[in-house]
Amino acid sequence: MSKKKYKKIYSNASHALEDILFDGMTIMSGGFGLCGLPENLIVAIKKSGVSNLKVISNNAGTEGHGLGLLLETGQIKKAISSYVGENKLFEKQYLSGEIELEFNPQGTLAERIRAGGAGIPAFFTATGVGTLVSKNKEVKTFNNKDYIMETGLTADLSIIKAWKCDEAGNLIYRKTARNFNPVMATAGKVTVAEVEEILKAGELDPDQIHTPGIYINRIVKGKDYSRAIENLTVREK
Amino acid sequence: MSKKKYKKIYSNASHALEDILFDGMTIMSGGFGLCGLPENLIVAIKKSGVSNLKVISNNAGTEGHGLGLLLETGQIKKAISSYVGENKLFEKQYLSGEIELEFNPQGTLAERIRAGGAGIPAFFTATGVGTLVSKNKEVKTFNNKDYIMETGLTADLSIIKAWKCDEAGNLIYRKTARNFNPVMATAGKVTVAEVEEILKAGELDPDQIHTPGIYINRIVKGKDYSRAIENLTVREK
Amino acid sequence: MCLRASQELKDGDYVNLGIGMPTLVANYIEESLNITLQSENGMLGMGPFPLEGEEDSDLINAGKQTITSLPDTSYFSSADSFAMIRGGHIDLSILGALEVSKSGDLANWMIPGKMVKGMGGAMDLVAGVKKVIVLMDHNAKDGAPKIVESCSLPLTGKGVVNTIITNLGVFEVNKEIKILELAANVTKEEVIEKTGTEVKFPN
Amino acid sequence: MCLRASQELKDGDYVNLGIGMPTLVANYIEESLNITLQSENGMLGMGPFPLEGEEDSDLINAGKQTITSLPDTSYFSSADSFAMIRGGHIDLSILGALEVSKSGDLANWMIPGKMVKGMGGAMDLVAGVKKVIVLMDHNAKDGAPKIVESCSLPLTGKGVVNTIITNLGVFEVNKEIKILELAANVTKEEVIEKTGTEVKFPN
Repeated sequence: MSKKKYKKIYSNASHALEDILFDGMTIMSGGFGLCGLPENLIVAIKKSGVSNLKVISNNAGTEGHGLGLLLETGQIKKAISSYVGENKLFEKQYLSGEIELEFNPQGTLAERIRAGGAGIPAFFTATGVGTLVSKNKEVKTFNNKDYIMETGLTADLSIIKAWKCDEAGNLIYRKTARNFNPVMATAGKVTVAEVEEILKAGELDPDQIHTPGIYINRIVKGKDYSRAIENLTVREK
Repeated sequence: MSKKKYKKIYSNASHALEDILFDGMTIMSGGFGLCGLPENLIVAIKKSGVSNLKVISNNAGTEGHGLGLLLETGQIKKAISSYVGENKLFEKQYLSGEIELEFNPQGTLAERIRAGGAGIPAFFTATGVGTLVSKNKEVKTFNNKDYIMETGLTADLSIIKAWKCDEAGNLIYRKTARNFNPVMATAGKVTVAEVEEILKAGELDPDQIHTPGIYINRIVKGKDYSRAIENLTVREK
Repeated sequence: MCLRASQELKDGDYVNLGIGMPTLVANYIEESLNITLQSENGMLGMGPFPLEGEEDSDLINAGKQTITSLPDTSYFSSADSFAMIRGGHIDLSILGALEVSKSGDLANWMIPGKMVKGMGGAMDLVAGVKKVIVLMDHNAKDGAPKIVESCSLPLTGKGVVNTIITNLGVFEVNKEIKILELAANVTKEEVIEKTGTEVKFPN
Repeated sequence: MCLRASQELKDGDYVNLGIGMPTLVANYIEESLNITLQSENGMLGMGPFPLEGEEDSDLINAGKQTITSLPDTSYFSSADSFAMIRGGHIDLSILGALEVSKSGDLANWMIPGKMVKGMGGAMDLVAGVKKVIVLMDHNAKDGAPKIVESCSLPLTGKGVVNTIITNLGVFEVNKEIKILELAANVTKEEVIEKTGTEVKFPN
């Protein structure tokens, strides 16, 4: 077989995004709380000044961290999230009408993204039946139980964070920093991954790839990771 | 935390199945062709004499291998599969009306099983639109494209084959022997896994588990694996 | 209350504990039982909080607290985690509540007029987990009953609660509220008085 | 024909090759191109057939043939594999056919009256992959045209074929059949005669 030349690696986050961003675009951002966030890519989006963003992300970061950075600059117009309780700025912008908000149950959000990436336009779930979430949604009964129809989600761009990758874009995540990153990788028209380490093809075990390289268009090695912890909790010795 | 006692390991395949099997039950069996088949569990089902089985499996084995063993004894009443071209006995039993057959496109079959395990009663797919597969199925249009509704599949029992496991039932598969095994593991009311090696808890990397132990009720160490190859194909040096 | 809640856990159970008081139930689990804790951000086999200095920013629970792993831990994506929850593979979930109705409706995510933080994974948990236990004070701070005829707050799930454990006792929820146990020094009359719907007592 | 089909592959493409003649296209891929082959039983980065004695019963392709891995290979489940296919992530699929209609309908899985073997992954591939190329003889063994006005056999997919490559030429399918290239020593008249529907020629 051929000696492959891989062309996915970019020198820095701004470079990896420069011809992708446009005002009004939809961006999915991986991470749960401050864990597994594409920090460098978020900073590059902030620097780019792109605006009117629709952002799909489980949380909205905290002040000074994660998507909180894009709230400070007013770049986000709408957010689809499951929980934004950590961010006071979000509260302020929401109450003043600067930002729109669509809450999805966390599992429904994850599954909508998985469906979007897997070519499934809609599916049924019991989550949210009989609650505000079911408003204006089709209800269908299977085996005497009600379910609501939820639709797949895709984005113009997915930004994700992994631990290691190889040149072909095969990714491995670390511990609970995996969270939404693997599904979002599948649901972006373009997916850009930032990683802590880039390896040569052949250095990862093919049985152990979390995200196959087909989903990854561009790769950048991240730097200056904050290792921020939202809720440091320890036990006595 | 407590010193856990694990209770999932059984001494042999027949023992692992003995109080689970009943006539007329639905069984999912992992494997693709002869690759990644739960060989020991299939033999144990054959020995048990349980009958009128509804079997969900991508293929129907070959003569003398895999589900072919249960065809010889007439234990299978209905099969849900995507391809059974390798088995002449299946053809004979099908043409004589001894066995019912429901064909599913391979990806639809995989997704129906994934949905069954994930609590999703139905989903929409473009696969099979305008073909025999769409017969009697609800059609819905999303973004000007037609999709058909497919339902989730579950089973009374899933039998699967993995490479290694630990005492807690965490599983790792090897190469393309993974195939349908991980999704079927999630869709059985009871799931029994046979493996080539059983390790202690802590011997597998928690980032690298393919099937978390929650899905595995019983484990048995398999023996005498045939390593059968259906289509040996080699290249010149 | 946490001790009493821990007694609902059976050997071999897979359990999801909600944020707040339910998290503390882990401290009361009997040593001899094999209980596996799930955290919906993508972990099965959740260990205790780390010792100081041993925290890892890549290892947190659903409450964003630092935690540790165990020998049988596995990590997975949010989609796989909620497939596990939605698919009915978790035996038990213990959650807090603002209100529970006699028909098992649960309200615990939103108070209209106050800032909406979001439901997180609560709706998925109550819809998917085999048995849902609510662990809460019997009454709100102003004394208002939290076990009610029908919920006034927006619901998290409809007909989803199986058991309620409060400072006054343990209650079965099955179209009606039936008391299973009275807490020490609590009388039937006190329970009746402090509950917003009829309470049935065993014969 | 396989050589011509291989020229449809672009640098960076992810490709699924069907069982039979399409599998052979792999032998003609230009060395300088980075092409990644997918096998729908759960593998990306499929290598060549093994040397004798190096076969591994755990490593097969969708045709159940023994194969090898490459440095950038990854393995995944059937559900993940078809999520990849159904989600439109594969750039190109090359498949055989019994019939193709001018509107791109494809029949390649079933002949009524003969034993039904099953559609395998073909329906998923044609419904999900970005570009579908049919590689086939222009006519059946009895001389009957395989490019037709409308298919008489049960369909694999409706309006799914983009390009047809046969021994007579290369055809674009877009509500009508348009010839893009004639094979060496083939005349327009021969194509017209051997095709079951109108063939458009470029001006």
